[in-house]
Parts: sequence; structure tokens; C-alpha cells
Amino acid sequence: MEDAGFVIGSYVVVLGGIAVYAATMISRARRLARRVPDADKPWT
Amino acid sequence: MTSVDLAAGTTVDDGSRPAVELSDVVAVIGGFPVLAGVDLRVERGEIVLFHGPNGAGKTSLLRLCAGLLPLERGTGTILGMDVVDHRDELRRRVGLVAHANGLYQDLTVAENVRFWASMVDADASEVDGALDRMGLRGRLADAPIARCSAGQRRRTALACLVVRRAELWLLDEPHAALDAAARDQLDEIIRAAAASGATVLVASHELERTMALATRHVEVRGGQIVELPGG
Amino acid sequence: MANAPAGGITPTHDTGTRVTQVFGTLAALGVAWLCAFGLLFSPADRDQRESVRIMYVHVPSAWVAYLAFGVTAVASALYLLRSSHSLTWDRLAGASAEIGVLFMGVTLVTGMLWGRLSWGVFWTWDARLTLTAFLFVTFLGYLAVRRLGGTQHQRAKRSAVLAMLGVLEIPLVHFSVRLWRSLHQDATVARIDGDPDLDGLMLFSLFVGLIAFTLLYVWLVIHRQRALVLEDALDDHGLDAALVERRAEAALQGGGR
Amino acid sequence: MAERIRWIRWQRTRAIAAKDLRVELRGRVLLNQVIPFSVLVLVLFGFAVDDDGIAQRVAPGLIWMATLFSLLVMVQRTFAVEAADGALDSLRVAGVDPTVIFWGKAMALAVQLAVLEIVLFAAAIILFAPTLRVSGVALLTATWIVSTAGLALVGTLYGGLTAGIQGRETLLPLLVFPVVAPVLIGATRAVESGLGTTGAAVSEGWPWIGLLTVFGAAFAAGGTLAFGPLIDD
Repeated sequence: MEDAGFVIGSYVVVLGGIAVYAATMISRARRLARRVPDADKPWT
Repeated sequence: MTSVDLAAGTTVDDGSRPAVELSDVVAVIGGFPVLAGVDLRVERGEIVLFHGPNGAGKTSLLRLCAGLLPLERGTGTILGMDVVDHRDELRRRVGLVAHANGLYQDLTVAENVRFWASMVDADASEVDGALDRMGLRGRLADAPIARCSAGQRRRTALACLVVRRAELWLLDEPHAALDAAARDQLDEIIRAAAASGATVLVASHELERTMALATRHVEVRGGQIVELPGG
Repeated sequence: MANAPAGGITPTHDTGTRVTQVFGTLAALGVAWLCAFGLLFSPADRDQRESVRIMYVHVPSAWVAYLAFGVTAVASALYLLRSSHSLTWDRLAGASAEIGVLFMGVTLVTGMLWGRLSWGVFWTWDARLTLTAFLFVTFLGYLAVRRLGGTQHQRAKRSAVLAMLGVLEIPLVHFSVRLWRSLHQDATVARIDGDPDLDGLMLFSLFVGLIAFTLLYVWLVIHRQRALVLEDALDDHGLDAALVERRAEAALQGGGR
Repeated sequence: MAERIRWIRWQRTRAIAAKDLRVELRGRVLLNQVIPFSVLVLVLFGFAVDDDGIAQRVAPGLIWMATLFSLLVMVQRTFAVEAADGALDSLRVAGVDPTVIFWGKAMALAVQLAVLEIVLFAAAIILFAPTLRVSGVALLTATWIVSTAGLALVGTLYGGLTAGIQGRETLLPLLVFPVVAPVLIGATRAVESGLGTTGAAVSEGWPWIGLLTVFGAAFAAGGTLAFGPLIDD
């Protein structure tokens, strides 16, 4: 495929960026969740 | 939330309520509870001395009464007005003089007082009256704040309070950096203010000096009031 | 800060619930389909050849970025206007803005990659790209202001007002850039997304992309919003713990004189 | 009753503006520091551009870039005067209505900005010798007035938000620069039309004046509503 570098690159940028953000954000949320009692979580 | 009373007199407080009434007040700065459950009641015309170690919360208590520190928990009224609901209204009738005197360095003493007078539409006679009362007439009045002594700056700040007709005076370390004569003069000013119906809260380290001045002493520790028996 | 929660029992739940699992899996499926189609099955465009494949990630990213900032603006308005001033709206605004900045960032990057292939230049002062860059920087400022100190309600009010100002600026920037671009009679530059003639399947895939990214956005914003709830709850717990310490301090100092 | 209150508010707005200008006259920071700084920025642009032909063409842009940098310095100065001795607290403790503070300070900033822009314009004429023509004077004056108003309003609004906050030196540009982009675009194009750089006709400038006016009006309204919540805790 022509210009593969740029095309694949754009997919990597988009999905990679979202994946990295999601991973860090959710792991931080999990760490927080361990320190807050369930009573304070309106969604439980 | 600008109250309608800009020109007319206030409509909210009937004067019978105590000057300060705080119950279980908590205030936070940067996550740290500077005030951790303050209960305090001060009647009008009192001169109350707050003393206690550094970081006990004296300054924060004064800033809360001045409506500059948001209430995290608890309730409070100043001059009969709720600290949260009528904050703008109560601010108009409270005066705070702290290390930062709230003055403009480049302006002269008289210009500073005249500026604050224009914020409450006090007329020239009130300005002159305030300057007289603080002994800031003649050459003194035309000196820029930057070149004034600590005593003159303190008295200028108090003159601004007088011209703003503040009913609750909040003085943070008012005697700091003053020589003996200036201190006596300051005590006279505070006594005169209380005599004329104002309520004065003083936060200070200078125990012996202010002991005689105050009608009541309150010790502040760990962000709370620790009442001294008898006072 | 002691990490054993004040509640004593170790909580079981994190920010995930059935709802997030549903959105998460649907989003994952949609993105998988998008990649498969975008990279493999979809035909190359007649004149743009392979570079049109970038469109399948660029357009949905841009759509979600604008959606996210829209949600932030609406949530901020609701926080200000509703008398309840509930912090939920503020946290939704904050979570949505953070995710909006992320998607706006990748939109700009893919836009440049696509521009490089289509016109050989990374950046063109195309009115839409310029507005995108403007929103990106504006909301970076918004996120910076959210981190300033103060009580939760101070943060909420300040951020909401800033978001409203952000909304006020969009038409101003939009018109000034459009007026400015109209002065330049450069070659009729193909519009950024190129408007290649999309046949049925390509259009369908782009549509799947939009749906998948929107689901992804919802999934992210739910988790992020709940994380903000936890952060605020921890602040309150922190405050209770700090209050206990602070009050003990009073007793301690008592021994002095 | 209503006009009486409006009159009183106007008196206080004027008092704040007069105070700011008097503090400036005494301290002379604008004259001794900000204006030299802005002219220096222009000179540095001259070094950077190096080619006289290009310099002449981009002179309008350089004037407004130098103005924007100076705007940041002036905004921080006008609020530093308040915060230095706790005066902003005192203004708030005195229960002065935030809208009055906003308009008072914005007016004072506008006056100082206008003076700075004239000096910068003269410096640019000397340094870059752009084409000058009488027919453009009306347009140039309109640009001068409308852009100054817009910049002063935005500067005061975001200056109030960042006053007294650590890291305001970096937060203020991040907030202000994107917002004043339309003014930079509009004012530069309008001045180009006024001067006739690159053969631009005077008539091409007037749509930009329209845009700048809308910008000013938007931030007059936006600022009046937003200033209170932004500076108040």
C-alpha cells in the first residue's frame, strides 16, 4: 500500500493515543476507587 | 448578587443581632483546614483579642469574618447577615487591616483615603474627619504611602476604615512594627472606634500591650477557639 | 494519607459498571470494524489513492472533539443556571473537556498527516483546521484553570464561566479566520476531508466510525467523571482526616504555657 | 432610584479608572518601562525580518504583535498594583461591585494601551517606512479605537482571573493569546488596508472594523457577566 507509513501512522496515533489515555485514566481511577468506601460511589 | 442598597441604607440587618456569630465553622486553604470547627459569639461594641501561636488560624478567622475566605462547613453571621448569602452586603460594613494594608503605594495618604471614600460616596468632610482622627493632616497627608512609616500606613488604613463607616474592624497584628508612641495612639483609635459603636477584633502576639485594651481574650489554637476562663 | 479507606472494609467496586461494560464492548467492536475496513477492505480513492483511509479516523475524532466541547459547554451552563449548582455537571464538564482535548489533539495530528499526503504540506491555514487548533489551545487553558486551588464550588464556577467565554469566542474566531482566508485566492485547495466520492460501503464505514467513536467517548467520559467523583470524595475524606489532625494540634499546643 | 444607582456606579467606575491612571502617572511604569519594551520588540522584529521589502509589508503585523506582548505586561502590572498591598482584597472587602471594578480598570488600561499604540505606530513608520496615505487615516483611527477597546476588555477580564495566582505569568498568555487572535488578524488587515501595503484598498479594511466592533461588544457583555465570578471566591 502506498504511503503506508502515514496511513498506518495516523491509525496508530489515534487508537494508540486513546488507548494510552484510557489505560492511565482507568488505572488511576482504580487506585482511587480502592481508597474510597462504596457508600461514596453513587454508581454502586 | 449586587444588593439593591447601593445608595440607600441597608435593609437586611436590624442591629440587634450580635456582631459575629459562628458555629462549627470550617475553612480550607489548599486542602488544609485553617479553621477546624470555630464557635464564636461577639457582641457589638466589644474589643476582642485573639492570641495564639503562629499558624493557629487567627488571620484566617479575620479573613473569614471579612468574607474573603469561603466557608467549607458550618454556618455564620456577621453583623446579622449570613456569611454566604449576604456576603457582598456584609463586606460593605466590614473593614480588614492586615500586614498588607490595602493601600496604593504610589498615591499619597490623602489620595488613598479619598479613593476609598469615593467607593462608598463619603464626602470630603468625612475624609477630613477621618484624617483628623488619625492625626494625618498637613504635610503628612500629601506624603506618598511608599515613603510613610509603618505607623502612618497603619493609621492611613484605619482612616480608610473610618471613611468607609466600617462597623466591624478586623485588625491583624495592628501593633506590628510600631514604636511605643504609635502604639499608644493606635490604642486610642481602637478605643474610640469601640466607643462609637464599632466592634473590633484584634489578632495579635503582643499579649501585655493588648491585654488591657481588650474587653475579652480568646485563645486560638489548631484552627479552633479555646475559651480562657474569665478572660 | 493512610491508604486504608475511611470505611474500613476494602471497597469492591471501581468505576466500572454494567453500563460501562456495554459501551466499552460496543465501542471496541465498532473500532475493530473501522480499522479492518478502513485499512483493508475499503477501496482506494480515485485521485487521493490510499491517503483517504486516514479519513476513517480523522473525521470521527474531529466529530467527538466537537461533541466533547459541546457537552462541556452545556454542562457548564447547567451548573451555572440550575439553582442546585450540582457538582455533577461540573465534573461532567471537566471530564468531557479532558477527553475533548485528547481527541482534538489526535484530530490535528491526523489532519496534518492527511494534509502532507494530499498537498505535500503539514499545515494549511484552512479555516476549519485553524478553528480546531484554536479550540485545542483554549481548552488547554480551561484544563489549566481547573487545576487552580479553591473549594470545589469555586473551581466549578470559575471553570463554567471560562467554558462559556470559550463558546463566546468560537463564532468570533470562526468569522475572522473565514474572512481572512477569503482574501487568499490560493489554488482551490481540496477541502480537508477531500470529499472524495464515497460509495455506499465507504460511507457506511465512516458512519460506523462515527458511532464507534461516540460510544468510545461515552465510555471514557463515564469513567473519567466517576474518577472525578472519587477525587472529590477523597478531598472530603482528606479534609475529615486533616480536621482530626488539626483538632489534635489544638490539644497538643495546650500543654505549652 | 435606578438612575441614581447608575450614576453612583458610574462615579465609582470613574474613580477606579482615575486611581489607576494616577498610579500610572506617579509610577510612570508605562512611560519608563512598557513603551520602551514595546519599541524594543519592534526593533527586534526588524533584526529578525532583515529584508526591508518584507519588513515594510509585515509592519502592520509587527505593530500588533508588539502591542499584544505589551498588553500582557500592562495587565499584570495593573493587577499587581492591586494585589501588591492586598488592595484587590480591600476592593472586594469594601463590597465594590465587580462590574464597577471591571469597567474602571478596563477604561484605564484602554487609555494606556491607546498611548502605547500611537508610539508603536510612529516607531513602525520610522523603522519600516511603510507606504502612508491620507485616505487611510479614518480607517486607521477606527482600527485604533476598536482594537484598543477589545484588547483592554479581554486583558482586564483574564487579568482578573489570574491575579494573585502563582504561575499567572504563564497562564495569562495561554488564556489571552487565543482569544485575541481575531483582533490580531482584523487589526493587522485593517492597518494594511489603511496604509495601502501590498496595494490593499481602503475599502477592504472596513469589514474588519465591523468584526472588531462585534469582538469588542461581545467582550463588553461577556466581561460584565464573567468578571465577578472569575475574580470572586
